[in-house]
Amino acid sequence: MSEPFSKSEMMIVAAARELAGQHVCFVGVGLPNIAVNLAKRTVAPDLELVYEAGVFGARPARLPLSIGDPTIVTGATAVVSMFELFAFYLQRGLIDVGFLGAAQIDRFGNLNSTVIGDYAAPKTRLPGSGGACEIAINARNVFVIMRQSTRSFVERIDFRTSPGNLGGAEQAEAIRRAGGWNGRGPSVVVTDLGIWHFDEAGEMRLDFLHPGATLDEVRATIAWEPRISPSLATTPAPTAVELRLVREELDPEGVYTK
Amino acid sequence: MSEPFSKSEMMIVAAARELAGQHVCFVGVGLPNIAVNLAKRTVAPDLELVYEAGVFGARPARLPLSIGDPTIVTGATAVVSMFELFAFYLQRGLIDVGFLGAAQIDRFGNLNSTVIGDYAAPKTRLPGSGGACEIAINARNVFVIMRQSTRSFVERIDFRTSPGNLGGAEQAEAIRRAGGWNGRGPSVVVTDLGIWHFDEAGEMRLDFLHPGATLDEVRATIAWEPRISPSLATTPAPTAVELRLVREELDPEGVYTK
Amino acid sequence: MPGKVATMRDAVADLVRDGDTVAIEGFTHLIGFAAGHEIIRQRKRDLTLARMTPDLIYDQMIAGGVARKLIFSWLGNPGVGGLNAIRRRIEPAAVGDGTPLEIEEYSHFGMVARYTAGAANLPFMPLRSYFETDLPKANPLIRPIRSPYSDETVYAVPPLNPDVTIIHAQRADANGNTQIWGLLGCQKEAAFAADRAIVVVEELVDEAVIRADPNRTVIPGLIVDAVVVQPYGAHPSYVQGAYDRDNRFYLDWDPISRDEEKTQAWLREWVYDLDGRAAYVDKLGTERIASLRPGSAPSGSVDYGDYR
Amino acid sequence: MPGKVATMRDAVADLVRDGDTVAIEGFTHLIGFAAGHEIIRQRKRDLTLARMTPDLIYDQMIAGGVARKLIFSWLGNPGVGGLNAIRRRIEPAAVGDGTPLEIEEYSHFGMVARYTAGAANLPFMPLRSYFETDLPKANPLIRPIRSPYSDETVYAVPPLNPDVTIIHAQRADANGNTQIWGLLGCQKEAAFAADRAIVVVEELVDEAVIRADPNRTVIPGLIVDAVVVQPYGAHPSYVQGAYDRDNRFYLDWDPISRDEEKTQAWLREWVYDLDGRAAYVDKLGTERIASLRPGSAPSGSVDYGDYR
Repeated sequence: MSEPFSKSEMMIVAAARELAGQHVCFVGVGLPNIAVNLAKRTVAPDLELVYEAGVFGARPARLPLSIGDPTIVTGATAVVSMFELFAFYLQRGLIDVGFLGAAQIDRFGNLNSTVIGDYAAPKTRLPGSGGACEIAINARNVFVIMRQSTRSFVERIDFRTSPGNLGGAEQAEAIRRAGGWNGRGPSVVVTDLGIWHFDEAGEMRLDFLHPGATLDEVRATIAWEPRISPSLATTPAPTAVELRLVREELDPEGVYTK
Repeated sequence: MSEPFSKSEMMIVAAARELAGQHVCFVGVGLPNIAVNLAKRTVAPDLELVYEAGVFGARPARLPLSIGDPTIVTGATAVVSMFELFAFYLQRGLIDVGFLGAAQIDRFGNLNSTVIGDYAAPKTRLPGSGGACEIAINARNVFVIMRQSTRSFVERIDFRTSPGNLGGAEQAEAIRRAGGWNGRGPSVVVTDLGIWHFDEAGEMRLDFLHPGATLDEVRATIAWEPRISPSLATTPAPTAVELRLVREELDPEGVYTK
Repeated sequence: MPGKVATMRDAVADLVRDGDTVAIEGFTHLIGFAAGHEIIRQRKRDLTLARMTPDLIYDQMIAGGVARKLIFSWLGNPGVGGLNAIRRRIEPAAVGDGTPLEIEEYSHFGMVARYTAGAANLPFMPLRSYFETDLPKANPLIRPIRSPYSDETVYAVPPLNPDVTIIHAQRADANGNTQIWGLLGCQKEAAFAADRAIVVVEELVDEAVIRADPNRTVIPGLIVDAVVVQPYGAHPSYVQGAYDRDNRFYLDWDPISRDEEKTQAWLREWVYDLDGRAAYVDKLGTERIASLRPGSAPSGSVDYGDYR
Repeated sequence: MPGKVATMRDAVADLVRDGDTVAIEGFTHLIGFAAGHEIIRQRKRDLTLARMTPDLIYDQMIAGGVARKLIFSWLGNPGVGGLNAIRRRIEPAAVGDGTPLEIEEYSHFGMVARYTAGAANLPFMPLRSYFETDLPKANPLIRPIRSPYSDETVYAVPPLNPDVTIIHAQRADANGNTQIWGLLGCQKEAAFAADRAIVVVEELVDEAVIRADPNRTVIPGLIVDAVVVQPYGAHPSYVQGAYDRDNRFYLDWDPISRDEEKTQAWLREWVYDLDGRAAYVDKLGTERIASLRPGSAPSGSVDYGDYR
């Protein structure tokens, strides 16, 4: 029998477990940051943390408040210019996993973090790409963390900031290969309800349902008819060790996990 | 009445005086290095020394043995990668004067430091460009220091490593402007016999004859019929102060000045 | 004081001109708030503001009415939310009859590449980005370019050469030779790309301090027009080794900036009604400043060797 | 020893393969003589040697018969004269019936730009060089490229991605995180451009030394395959802060290298007949080594701050 846990905690733990076997990870703030640090303490002890601000081998002594927190610098292995980080690390193909979030995602894992509505006259102006478009193109694998809702899991995104599997796996693979992209595209979408991987057609497929979540909830928070794995399983609940690490070490004030 | 001095000393002193009013100078080893350091102690106290190896604001405590001597690093203002030195300093247009030597020069100040003979089957293989071709293109002014001889002051150079005034001033100016070069081309050639500037046609013109040198010597050591200034003057001999600085401070062992 | 040392008031008055393209760079670290506030205070107008992450400082400057255009790659209050004053100048529902802010948008690497091309005096910089995204449609300055060595096509961005770049740093000498440690962002590239550069520092040091560690120098005095000494000039952002990010301020800004009146009231209280950074620091109070002080983590020393 | 620490013999045996493109970089500073000698000793063959300034080490390696091709930008014995063993493989009068060395020639910035393109995974790098020179005729890989923003044409060079890059440095930890001070040349670019990298260091240090000053790190262990600890491994070139250039050697090499027999005799005495760098240093003698030691010039320490 397991302890109670929040949806955020489940997302963090699920994302951390997906990092098993990975070596170099481009970290974002918030949930991805906690997930990566949890993975380093559990399934991926050799994980190297890279921050787009120009840090390789970070050892944050506290939960970073932004992607440029001074705690990611002190005690890091290397601090470099952003030209170098983007050119020699990301574009050179040294990053195994990049984390992305977005305001909108479609069934092929294409992401929008630029605008809701028309670009020239937006309903909502979002932050824009930052490094997202180049992470989507040049990180070997992309992990997406997003909460499900029909506003964000949409049939058609309003702006393609970060390419995923484009119109489908076959096309995406051909374009990625011909264009010399380092990235193989999105490999997982971790949501508050479950874990999605991508099938042969390049579409999201629900492989795990988080404990307590239902397929009805999944269908009600997604704008297309989702593919469900025939061998759908329940995500193993966070272990006591995982929860303790998150609650006591990684986010003791519960900024991201409440 | 002045002290006796060597031809090398006269070349150094003449080159140093030409640096009056200049600010940022790309230094080579040997005579240019001594000339630049002499200028800094006499006519151009604010001169900043840049070495292609990646040093800005060098303060060598001894005569550097090569363009990468450790003495140019210790106590410098900035030490940077060679990408940065060539891209952000030279190509950006921050270098006022670059010094060049060569195995061959023609009347328009075009230089060859690559091969004597045919490129594919050379009689003599020379060092090649190094940074010379980009200095000739992107330093605001180019100072040439060379000893005169009919082997080196030639009608036609065997290989154009560093562009000077090309086929003449008008053509060179048009090409330099259209191509966005920072450099205005060669401004002076200091030899063991005199000081040459460039006339309106872009050709070398002898403006000063060093003390003791004769026009016959000048003509005998140059492969074309040279232009001589109608107001040809004698180069003022090195002063006692200049000679003392060279002999006691800059090249006390007489490596370059004997 | 010898060299290029100037007051913030004089540096901004002399070197920032109406209509200029201004880059205040510093990625989360060393953000030039003191300089930005002085630009607001001097009521500069029609600026084109360039910055990878506009952050609170450009939200405040744009609220202060100094800008007509923004060039950027990520528009947010990091870790908190949106930049509300800027959004009010972009989203038609909020702009209404007001003048919308012109925008020119890249990705992070695109902005870095633009400054790099500017610093290197190149007509363009190639990069492997933008493939199959809508960004080249949104910004026609992002253009495909074919390799001369294969059929391969990548993208290019044009150089960005600000009229003036302003950076904040830990220390400089009076000639503007500037050293930074911690995150370096794209400050070097933005400074070399600019026609004029202002360096604002926590501490003015003797030239000998700089010359003792020349590999630490990020900006040579050669390209610096003014050195302004302004302790805590990067608050509420941070300076590695000197003070921490004042996160409370980033959180507080969100509700303030959602309301135009509150935003203008804040500008009056913290910018217009103060005569400079020293007054701002006084008003902030010694307790709050002291709370941002980190512990010590020395780099250690290396030996360059004395060669004579 | 944990991590990637290896002997020079094993590192070269495992990571340098016949037919490879090998870059030993280090511009006048930190030239990898110990590694070059081990490549001669192991009789590697058909290498393509890349280096801005081939210097004495490539003169020796080419005399040792390891190379079929040379990629470079300046071919000389700095401050002394020519590289005579290499010239004997280039000038037809000297090559005679022997096999000429294939050459591929750039300028300094061209070589730096090639490594930079290789490190950044770009299909080409533009630069404002080569205009109106004979270099693009001599090397057809130097090609014009038109800007997508104007009629302007500049030149491009292709990426250079060595199979293995070898660099010498002051210090690294066992994982290959490497710090250098003094001249940086193009080592970082050459290392990132390579498939494999060997770092040779004067001193192996604890990871904590590296992490105390992360801005000083030039090469991350991520791209390093082997760390070889080899004090005086850059002799007769120099290591900033540790030893001076042994100029006598550079002068002595000129008459030796003018004569093929003397050159081979030198290789026998100083390379083939020794089993490694320790024996070379012994043979050099403590007095000569001691004479190269500089005085002290400490960098001073900066504070990164402890943020928790």
